[in-house]
Amino acid sequence: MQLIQFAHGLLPFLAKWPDWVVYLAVVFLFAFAILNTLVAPLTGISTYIERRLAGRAQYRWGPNRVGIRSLLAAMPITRPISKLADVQPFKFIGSKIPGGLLQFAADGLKLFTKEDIIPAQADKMLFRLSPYVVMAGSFAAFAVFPVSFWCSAINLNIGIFYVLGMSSVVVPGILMAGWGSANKWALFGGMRSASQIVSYEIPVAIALMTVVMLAGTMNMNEIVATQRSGYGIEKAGFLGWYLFRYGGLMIVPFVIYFIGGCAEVNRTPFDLPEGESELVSGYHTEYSGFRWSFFFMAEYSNMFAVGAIATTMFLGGPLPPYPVQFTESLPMLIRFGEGFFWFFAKSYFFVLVMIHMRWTLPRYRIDQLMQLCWKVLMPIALVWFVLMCGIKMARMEMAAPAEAPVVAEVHK
Amino acid sequence: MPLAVAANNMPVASLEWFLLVGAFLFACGIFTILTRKNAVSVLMGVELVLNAANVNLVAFSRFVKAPATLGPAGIELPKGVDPHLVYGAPWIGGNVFAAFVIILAAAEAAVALGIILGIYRNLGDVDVDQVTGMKG
Amino acid sequence: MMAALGISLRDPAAWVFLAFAAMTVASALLVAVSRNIIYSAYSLLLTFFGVAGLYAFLDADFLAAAQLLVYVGGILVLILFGVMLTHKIRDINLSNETTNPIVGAVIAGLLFLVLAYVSMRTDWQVVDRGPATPTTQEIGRAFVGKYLLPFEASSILLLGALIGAAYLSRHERKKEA
Amino acid sequence: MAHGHDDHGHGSGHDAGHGSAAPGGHDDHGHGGGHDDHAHGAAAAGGHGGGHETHFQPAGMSRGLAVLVLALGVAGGFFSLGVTGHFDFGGRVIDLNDLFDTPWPALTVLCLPLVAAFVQIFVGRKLPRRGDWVSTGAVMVGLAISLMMFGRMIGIYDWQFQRIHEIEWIGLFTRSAPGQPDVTSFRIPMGILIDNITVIMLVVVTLISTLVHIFSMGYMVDEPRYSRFYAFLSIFTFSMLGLILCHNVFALYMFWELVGLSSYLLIGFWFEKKSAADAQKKAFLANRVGDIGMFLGIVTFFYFTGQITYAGIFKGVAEGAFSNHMGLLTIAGCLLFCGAIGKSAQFPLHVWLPDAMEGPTPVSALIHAATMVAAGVYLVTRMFPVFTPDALIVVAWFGGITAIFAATIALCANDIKKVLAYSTVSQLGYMIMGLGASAYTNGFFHLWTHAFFKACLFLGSGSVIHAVHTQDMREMGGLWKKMPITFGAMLLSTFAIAGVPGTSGFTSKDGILGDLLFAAHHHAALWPIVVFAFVGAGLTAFYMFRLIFMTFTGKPKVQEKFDHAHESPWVMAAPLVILGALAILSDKGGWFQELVGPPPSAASAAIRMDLIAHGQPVVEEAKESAHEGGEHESAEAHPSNEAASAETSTSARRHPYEDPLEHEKHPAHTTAMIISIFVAGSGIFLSWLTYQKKVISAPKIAAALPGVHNLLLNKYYVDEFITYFLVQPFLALAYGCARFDLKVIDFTVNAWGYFTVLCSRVAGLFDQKVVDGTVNGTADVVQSAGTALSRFQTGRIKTYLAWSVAGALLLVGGFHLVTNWKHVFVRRPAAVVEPAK
Repeated sequence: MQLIQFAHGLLPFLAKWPDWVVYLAVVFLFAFAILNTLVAPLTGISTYIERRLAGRAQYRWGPNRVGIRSLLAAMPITRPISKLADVQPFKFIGSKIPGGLLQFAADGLKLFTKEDIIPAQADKMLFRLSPYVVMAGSFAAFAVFPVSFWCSAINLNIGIFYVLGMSSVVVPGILMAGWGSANKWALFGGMRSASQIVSYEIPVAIALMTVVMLAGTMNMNEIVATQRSGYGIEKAGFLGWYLFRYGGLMIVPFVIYFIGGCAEVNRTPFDLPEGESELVSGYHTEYSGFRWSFFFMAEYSNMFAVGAIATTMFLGGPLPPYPVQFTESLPMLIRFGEGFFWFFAKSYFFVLVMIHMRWTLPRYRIDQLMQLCWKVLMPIALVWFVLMCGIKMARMEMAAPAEAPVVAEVHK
Repeated sequence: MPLAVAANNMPVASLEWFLLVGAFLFACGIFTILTRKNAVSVLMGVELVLNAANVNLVAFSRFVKAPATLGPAGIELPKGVDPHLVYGAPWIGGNVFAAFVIILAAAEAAVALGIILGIYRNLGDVDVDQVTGMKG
Repeated sequence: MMAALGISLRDPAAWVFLAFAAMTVASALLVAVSRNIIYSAYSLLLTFFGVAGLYAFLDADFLAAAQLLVYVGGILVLILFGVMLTHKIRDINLSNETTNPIVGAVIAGLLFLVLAYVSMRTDWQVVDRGPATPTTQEIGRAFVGKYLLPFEASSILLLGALIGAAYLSRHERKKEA
Repeated sequence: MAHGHDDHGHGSGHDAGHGSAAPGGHDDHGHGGGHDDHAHGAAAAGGHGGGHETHFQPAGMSRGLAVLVLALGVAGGFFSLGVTGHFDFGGRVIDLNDLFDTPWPALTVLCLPLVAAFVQIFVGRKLPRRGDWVSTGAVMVGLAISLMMFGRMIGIYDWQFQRIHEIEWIGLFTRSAPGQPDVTSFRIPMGILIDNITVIMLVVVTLISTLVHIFSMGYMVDEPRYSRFYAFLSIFTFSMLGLILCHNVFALYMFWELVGLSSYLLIGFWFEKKSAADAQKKAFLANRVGDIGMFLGIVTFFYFTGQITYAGIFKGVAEGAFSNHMGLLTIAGCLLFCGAIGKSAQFPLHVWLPDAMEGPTPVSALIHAATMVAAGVYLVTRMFPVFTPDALIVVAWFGGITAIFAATIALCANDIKKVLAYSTVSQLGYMIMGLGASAYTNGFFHLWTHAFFKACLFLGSGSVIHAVHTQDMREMGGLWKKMPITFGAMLLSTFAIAGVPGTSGFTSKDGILGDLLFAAHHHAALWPIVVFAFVGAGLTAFYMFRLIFMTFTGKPKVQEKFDHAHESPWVMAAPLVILGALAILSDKGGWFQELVGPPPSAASAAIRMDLIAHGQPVVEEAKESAHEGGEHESAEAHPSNEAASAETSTSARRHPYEDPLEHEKHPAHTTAMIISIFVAGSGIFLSWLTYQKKVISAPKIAAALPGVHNLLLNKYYVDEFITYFLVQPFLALAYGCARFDLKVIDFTVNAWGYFTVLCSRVAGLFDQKVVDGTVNGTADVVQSAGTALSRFQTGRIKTYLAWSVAGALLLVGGFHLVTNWKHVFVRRPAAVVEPAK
């Protein structure tokens, strides 16, 4: 189930191309065509969840009107169907369908129709270019997520490295927005955001490299495959996930990654770049309408990406928590759906956690933020990296008898 | 003008194309360094030069025959172990050196930014033409 | 004709390559001549992307990703910081003055000509190395094998550069009277 | 070894000194002059026990005797362990041949006293009991090991027994050639040699040292520098042990000087006394005089043989290193003997030994009776093979003169320690005389027996001095009632030294006299020596019994001193008992003559006196044995030689020495025995008449022969002779040299200095005008050039870059143009352009 193979079949001349060209083609050609259809609902669902939970946290209703029924009622043809919800057998079901589920679609509609404002002093080109760069950077990472068993848009052998590289493209975009807006709040927000992202990339990368080091590969599908077994069990269920491997030692890199990930996507309690008490709204202060929605989509897709990376690297990705042989005999399509379900369930679990964090924790101060990164997370991550290196080497030593030279292990 | 002919498994373009792009990047970088007054622009020129060098390194790594020497001198591998699998393929040298250049560029950019900020603090400007403290 | 050029224009990939090369060349030129320093910087972003594409065409996948990660995510951000920290917010349209453009152009042009001449005139011993293989593993082996010492030395250099940069850019404590 | 208050009952009516840690003032002899009696309390308590009426206490002494018996049992146990040869330690059998097959036991014996000395010097005063147990324990461990070695020696019973453990200490000028073993031109080995002589000396040194250490616990208890005293004792013990353990003359010389140093320290232990300080200087200088000769001898041997080990020197001499210079060999032997003259207090250099009695009495016992002075005898014994007949005659004459000379002086001495000192000199003369007359075994045997009875006599005199606080025999008398143990032990030792049959001294001295008589039959030059020896034997008996009678019998001459006298505490009495017993017993068993044969060297056989000239088989045998010895050495140099070690580890091996001349010597020995018994008996009898019965009046004889008496009282004016004929001329020479230095040399130096100043003025002018001008000119040129060139350094980085790029362009383009100018400037024909393939 690789899109690349699909593309090869579709366009035979692709076989002559270097793989990378095809990858890039996939990324840049199908980004808006395919990923928008996939990622936009994802981000939409994330916004819905956020708003509902925010409502509950603040003891008020969240969006509760624009649901399927409203959609049906809005159109004359389907209005009779909407009336069915008042009829007895359907009334019960209709009441269970949450209202407000389509609020994000309505919001999108609204944002598309709003006026596109560009400040007179702004650098027009940068101001316009910025949302695309930011969104491209955050969406490009989706190309390598293993959404199900051996199923990712491209099966890239440097998968997680590619994700890190792509996420760093966001930073110039944000700076672009900050500078181009010709607004000091925007500039401050952009620079804060950039410095924050650049700083937190380091502990995050080290934590992820710990997993890469243990798995011996950067290919996300292969990383998932290494989590099928663990503790000497062939198919170990949740015990094979890196979070639970090595007697729970990997919880520390996981926590570091998750904290750093939250900071990288500027979520509370690390949302200083857009702290409204200080900077109005950060780097997208001057943005409105359609361009603003791009930033918003980028933020929510980044949230999901953080959850997806955590899922892939630490929680076995699409692997179910029970041993896979329970469902091995099922048809292929169902198994595919099973993996799909678990991947998104885990990823959305992290999204939920991040939303809860936002409405629970107060905001950091900027110096506290930097201190947390440089003085707490990074040393711990480094030490843990070395610790896990030592553990892996010790295990390799135990696994490999002494007569075999260690150098021979390298090419295994 | 003898050009290397692309074989079956060659990249889509021959070595000369990459070298030409690298030469152009190099020339642009030199031009930037020579003409710009702003220190940050000079820094950009330096990055262009480094990228030009990297392009050449990687291109040579891909195209040009690698020397046969393998591994650090004086270290003998056990019999039956392919040295390529231990020390890396011989043709990887260009890539490795490009990686080193990237590492050095990162270090250089950090230090350069520190110097630029220092100049800005002291002179209130970043005009490199005014920084003539080493004039004889 | 196509073969003599070293590129087959019937191959669609060649056009992609040419697009990348053109992007690289054009954005590098823009870096050199742009009147606005911010545009120069963002042209540099495009140049980095283009070079990453060239790496991809040279089967250097790891380097392409590293190019993105380090140059775009690190060095370019540093350059942008450098621009933004050394200019006032009010001069939004930053001028990027040049001095002696004629001399510079002559020298750079001569340089390009000489380099191009050497590139074209040299009889490169090109070898056919077969289908492309992933480079990451090989680079890793080379780093911890043949090039272990330079690798460690560059680590130390990086650390020293970090500390030095932090020391250089900190605010000097004012002497108390 | 604790000794408590109950050794002596708590004194009645004792004064405030009781319990006080501060010792009283000291008189010249280091004894508590301000106190009526001596301190005997436990050192830890620091109190002054005893009282005016304190006498020998049976209860305390019985406990002491019990400890004594126990110690003897332990010592005997060690000895019999050695004899047995193995040691079952809980099922693990320890082979005691390792005592000799590895160097570690001997090195332990050697180094423990050194460690103890360092401990004593640095932390001694802070230790309980001021650390005397450290030194004593160290030397006691050494004694235990030595006793085991001794037992093992008896068990092996091989007169050619020898072990050498050596390392290469210095190796210089090593040349390497490919494929060839390295050649080292200059090697100095360092190692230890263990043979029967060494083991016997080890026992002597450690035993006497142990007993002196124990004795000093009582004798020196009041001494404020108590721990320093023990440190010095330990240093001395170390030096002496090193001297007897080393296997080369180089180390021998080093330890020889160390012995000299430690004797210097010990003689001048009470350096506040001018006499003691003078005595220590005198001892040191007299020894140096001898050591210079010894050093020259060593250098001579090294020059001719290229070896420093004993075995190497012997081998070299036997192989004819001196074959063209036999006279030189004699001179070298005499030079070597100079060391013995100094150290063993032979005639011209004996002057230091009587003066050295200024040191504490235990020191006298240790150094001047048993060990240090024996070093000279040991040297002659060890180097015996290299002495030519002529050299041996010289040795014998020196010994003989010393023996009779010192004995006559001892007749008139009234100081108890001086008597013993001259007696020592005399007995050393006997030993040297014996060695010189080729009574090799018996000369060395006399060292062994003399060590015990003379140590006993010295310690006994110490005990007496301790009791009566005087050294003048004229103030003593009748002390045997007060000091029965001291008296008994000293009487036994006096019998021994006088040569009363049944004692050890009789055996050894008779052996010397018999060999001497035998040798004199074959060598007329020895006849005067024989006369000296027999007369000296009579004199010895006379003056020793004079000492006994004046000190212990008769009526007390000074009642006050007699009243204060008392028996010494058992830490002092026990060594006396042991040594007294050994004075009788140390010759028993006949093992000595069977284990200390003539030296196993061809040199000795080839050059021994004509007394064996008619015994050709002996020469052959000795040659063979020398060869064997050489092989032995090489086998020991390589421990991996299993055959050799397997052979030597068999304890059943017995190779006693049988003197091939025994039958020929027998008549001489019989004659000598008869004469010596007669002479000794008459000496004792005359002494008894003179000092006990007072039938003969000594003062009248002295008055009748005033010249002789004065001569003897003034010790033949040797000191004065040395002062006037050696010291004063040397001083005059020194003054002359000083004047020469001041007038001539200083003048020359100053003149040279003025000349140098003049030259440097000229040179300075040259420097300022010419050199500085050149330098400044160079600098000016450089400066102007720099000024010109600095215009290129604008400080603008761009300029530099532009120049460097232009330079690179010039380099690349120019190089290309130069190499390819034809292709560049000359138009190529169109055919050259290749179409693409």
